[in-house]
Amino acid sequence: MVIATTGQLPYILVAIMASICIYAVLFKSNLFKKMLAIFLLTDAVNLLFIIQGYRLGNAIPPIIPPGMDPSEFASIAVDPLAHYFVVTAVVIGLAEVATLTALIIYTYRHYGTIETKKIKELRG
Amino acid sequence: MIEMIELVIDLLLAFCVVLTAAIVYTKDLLLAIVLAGAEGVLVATVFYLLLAPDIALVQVAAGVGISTAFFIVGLRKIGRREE
Amino acid sequence: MSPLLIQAPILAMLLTLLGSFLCVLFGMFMGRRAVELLSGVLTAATILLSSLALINVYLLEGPYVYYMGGWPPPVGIPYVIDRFSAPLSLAVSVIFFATMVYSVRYLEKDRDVKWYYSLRFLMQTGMYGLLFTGDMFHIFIMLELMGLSAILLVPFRKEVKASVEAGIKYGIYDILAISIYYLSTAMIFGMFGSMTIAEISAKLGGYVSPFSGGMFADPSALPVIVALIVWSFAIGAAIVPQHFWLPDAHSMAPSSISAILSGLLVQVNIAVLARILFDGFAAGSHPGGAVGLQLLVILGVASSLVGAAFMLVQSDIKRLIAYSTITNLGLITIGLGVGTSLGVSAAYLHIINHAFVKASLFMIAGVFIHATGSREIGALRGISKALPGTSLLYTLGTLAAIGFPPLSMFWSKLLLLLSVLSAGGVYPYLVLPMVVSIVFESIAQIRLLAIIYSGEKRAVNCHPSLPVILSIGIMISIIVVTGLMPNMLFEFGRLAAEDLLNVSGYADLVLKSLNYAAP
Amino acid sequence: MNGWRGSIFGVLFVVLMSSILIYAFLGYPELGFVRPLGEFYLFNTYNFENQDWWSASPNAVTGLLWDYRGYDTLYETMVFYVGIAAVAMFFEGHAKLKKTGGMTVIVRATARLVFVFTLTSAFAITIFSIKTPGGGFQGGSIMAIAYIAIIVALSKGFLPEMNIDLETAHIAKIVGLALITGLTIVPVIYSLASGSVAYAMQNQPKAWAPFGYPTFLGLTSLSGGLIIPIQLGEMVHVGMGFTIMFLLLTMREKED
Repeated sequence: MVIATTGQLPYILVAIMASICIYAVLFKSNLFKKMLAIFLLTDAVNLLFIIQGYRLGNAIPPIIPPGMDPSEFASIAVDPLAHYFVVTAVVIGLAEVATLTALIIYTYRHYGTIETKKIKELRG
Repeated sequence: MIEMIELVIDLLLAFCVVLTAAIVYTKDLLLAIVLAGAEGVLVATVFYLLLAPDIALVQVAAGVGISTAFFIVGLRKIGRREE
Repeated sequence: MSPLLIQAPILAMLLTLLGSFLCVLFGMFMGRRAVELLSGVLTAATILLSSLALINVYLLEGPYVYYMGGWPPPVGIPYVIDRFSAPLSLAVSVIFFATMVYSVRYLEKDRDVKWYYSLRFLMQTGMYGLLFTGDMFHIFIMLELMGLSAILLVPFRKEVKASVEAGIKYGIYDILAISIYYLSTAMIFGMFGSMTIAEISAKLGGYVSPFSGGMFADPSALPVIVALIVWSFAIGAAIVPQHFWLPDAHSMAPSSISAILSGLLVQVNIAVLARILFDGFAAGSHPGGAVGLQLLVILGVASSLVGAAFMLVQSDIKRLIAYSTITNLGLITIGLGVGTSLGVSAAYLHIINHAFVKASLFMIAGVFIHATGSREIGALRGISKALPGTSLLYTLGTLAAIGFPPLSMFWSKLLLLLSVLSAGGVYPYLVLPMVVSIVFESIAQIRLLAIIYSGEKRAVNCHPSLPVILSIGIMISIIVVTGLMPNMLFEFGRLAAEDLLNVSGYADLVLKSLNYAAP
Repeated sequence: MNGWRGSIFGVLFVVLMSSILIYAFLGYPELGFVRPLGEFYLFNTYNFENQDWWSASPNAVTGLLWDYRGYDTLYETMVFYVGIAAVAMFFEGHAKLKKTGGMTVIVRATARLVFVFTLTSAFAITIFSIKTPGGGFQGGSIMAIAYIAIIVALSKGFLPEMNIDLETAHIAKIVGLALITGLTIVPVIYSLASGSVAYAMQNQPKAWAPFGYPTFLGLTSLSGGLIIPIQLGEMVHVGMGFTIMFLLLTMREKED
């Protein structure tokens, strides 16, 4: 039986956050709430990426200071790959939000409500 | 041995979890949006503390500023309360 | 190798990319005819380029890897053009061209078509990317590109209440699926330290990469990751517990889009899942990946039965065809889940055959709906006397769909049944639910045919124009011709399964085919 | 589901789901472990001795964005384009912007000043993204904030005075995209024309693929090949995209 160490506490917190968001998307009935939850789910995963790319000690951001030796830089800077994934995902999250907002506004125009319980034109 | 930064990050993340639960629980959508904005700021702080200035910039500009504006513009066209 | 042959698939992708925003520019200044001309020319060019790639892979040089930006795999993004992806990409090009010709007349009454063509192009780009890519994170971006454009195309007729509802339903669940996939990529990054699919399987076999090292976490967590990935693609491909969005979205979209959604989008999801499971998680040999295959078999059986059962009670022609998609997807996932070479090749053939059949059925359903002004099956009574040519095409398509002997889907269904029978363990018992679902599907489809051929001649609003008939005719003739050449089909399936199942060969191709001096 | 039953179900679901995820995370390394691939990028991104593998960008994230994984970012931009298309498709087709008069000279001058200032900082963030945190997306967001601030603080009618209109915004956005896509295609065309090996989105010359955008001599610390022009294209695209979205979303409101 493995027991989590304090160094793994960030993973655990992020896992709880992601689970709450997945619950909200699946079982909340308000479309706007679902959209917010999807947005926060992306945030949670972003945190997961950044946590995995962090380095303890006197670390520096992944921008090489003038005059520093590359091998020294590689041994003290944090992981740029994780940062790259997050930059991309934030932009994509915005595109998702734009799409869903447009659709939700139109749903409200047609049905006068955004509760999935009350929108029952189609049987699914 | 826990370093100071770990403790701070754990605290911030725990606060994020609480905020997420509150966003899911509350019935007032405007409050949910404000809380989501606050959570965005917290996330940006974590990014900054974890030495990711690029992403902190993106998060503040897009994840907090523009997305919150988007949510509010959207909310003005639909009902504010969840049933 | 000539540069044109190397660049062909990438050039096709970049052409569709160019088309996506040039469409909007043309639409703003030159009107819709210019947009249609541009999309027609560009989609035709993609057919040429995809055929070049197919010829190159099959006859000239064999599978190869394209290094985006010139970077070898774990550093950059590899595009793997092999015998699994190249035929599928040609199918994508052909179906997009046919639906393009079809939409010129089909959308004549809609006001603004520039965003329609633009988003269609992006969907095509996303499909090429998903089929070729060898990088987990690139799959996330491409899923998002394909998914968001599809979500927007479903409610293209935004004045229709139900289509917006279908769009938001599809939107929420598809984006949830993609977000779950994103979560799993973060976990893969933590475990393997690299996003290249080939490196994942190589590292599970003990390989230590010069760039990204070995593994960084205990592989006992692998089943969780695999389950998350299967879950996300099961939503995207409408496997049963998450199938509820598909009938709504596919029936409420414009028929030219339904054809693409039902014929290509879900199948591309399945193809990517197969690529990840077999080449990434080494599902054939590693216990962690095998969990994914068992999940696929269980979900596939449920899917085929539920889809077929719901087909019997539909009164809307497009919903009936949409449920038939769920049934066939169940059959495909069973074939993949069995995991033998025969099973995978059968599933692969079924993906391609089903793409053409389902796309043509939806296109003809669109003609019927325009002609009768109603989606109800009852309104189709007597249509065969009014539109004899279209009805004949529909009959051919339906016969192919239920697996009537000389037509293409007969061969793949036969292979699927054979593969289940020849696999060991409990798999032979799966024949029973498969046969039940095939019989149910046939009953529902034949009932529809009987309605079309019964009754007196009825009045119709409009007759289909020449381009519409031509585009449907292309698709139906492909179905008939491929059905008459089963040996060629089997050969395609066998080679595709060979490339997919040869995990070490795939890893070698991706990781070792570029000669470079180590850094 | 409502009331206490819903809450209990929710808590159960969250506990179950998070325990599955936490089980997966138990085998993960503790906080503070950098994986070798990340160190590879750090070591090579601005390493003069190893120019086959460099991106010539001191900021490793920028190097990843438009060189090592540039093809990813290209499609990330297209996903953003779909987001704009969503709003444009649903809310387009309404009256053009009208100029509003009646603002005093001081208000106009101040607005212009603030606007120019914000725009300059957006450009700075974009262009110097090679050396400092920032990039096309960040610059674009700030550029959009400049326009959105005008919409919110003054009125939409003020935008034509800044020579920006929906149509102009669309065209500018497409020009930005065309710049990015064009720079992606150039190596492919070069390869077709010359017969040598070159890959889409290639930036720096390599031993196995000799094509490379010229790096400017003497400005080595600023040179990232095609990174700066691409970042500018992305900035225009993103900034105009956000402006279009907000214009369309707020324009409709008064007609309802």
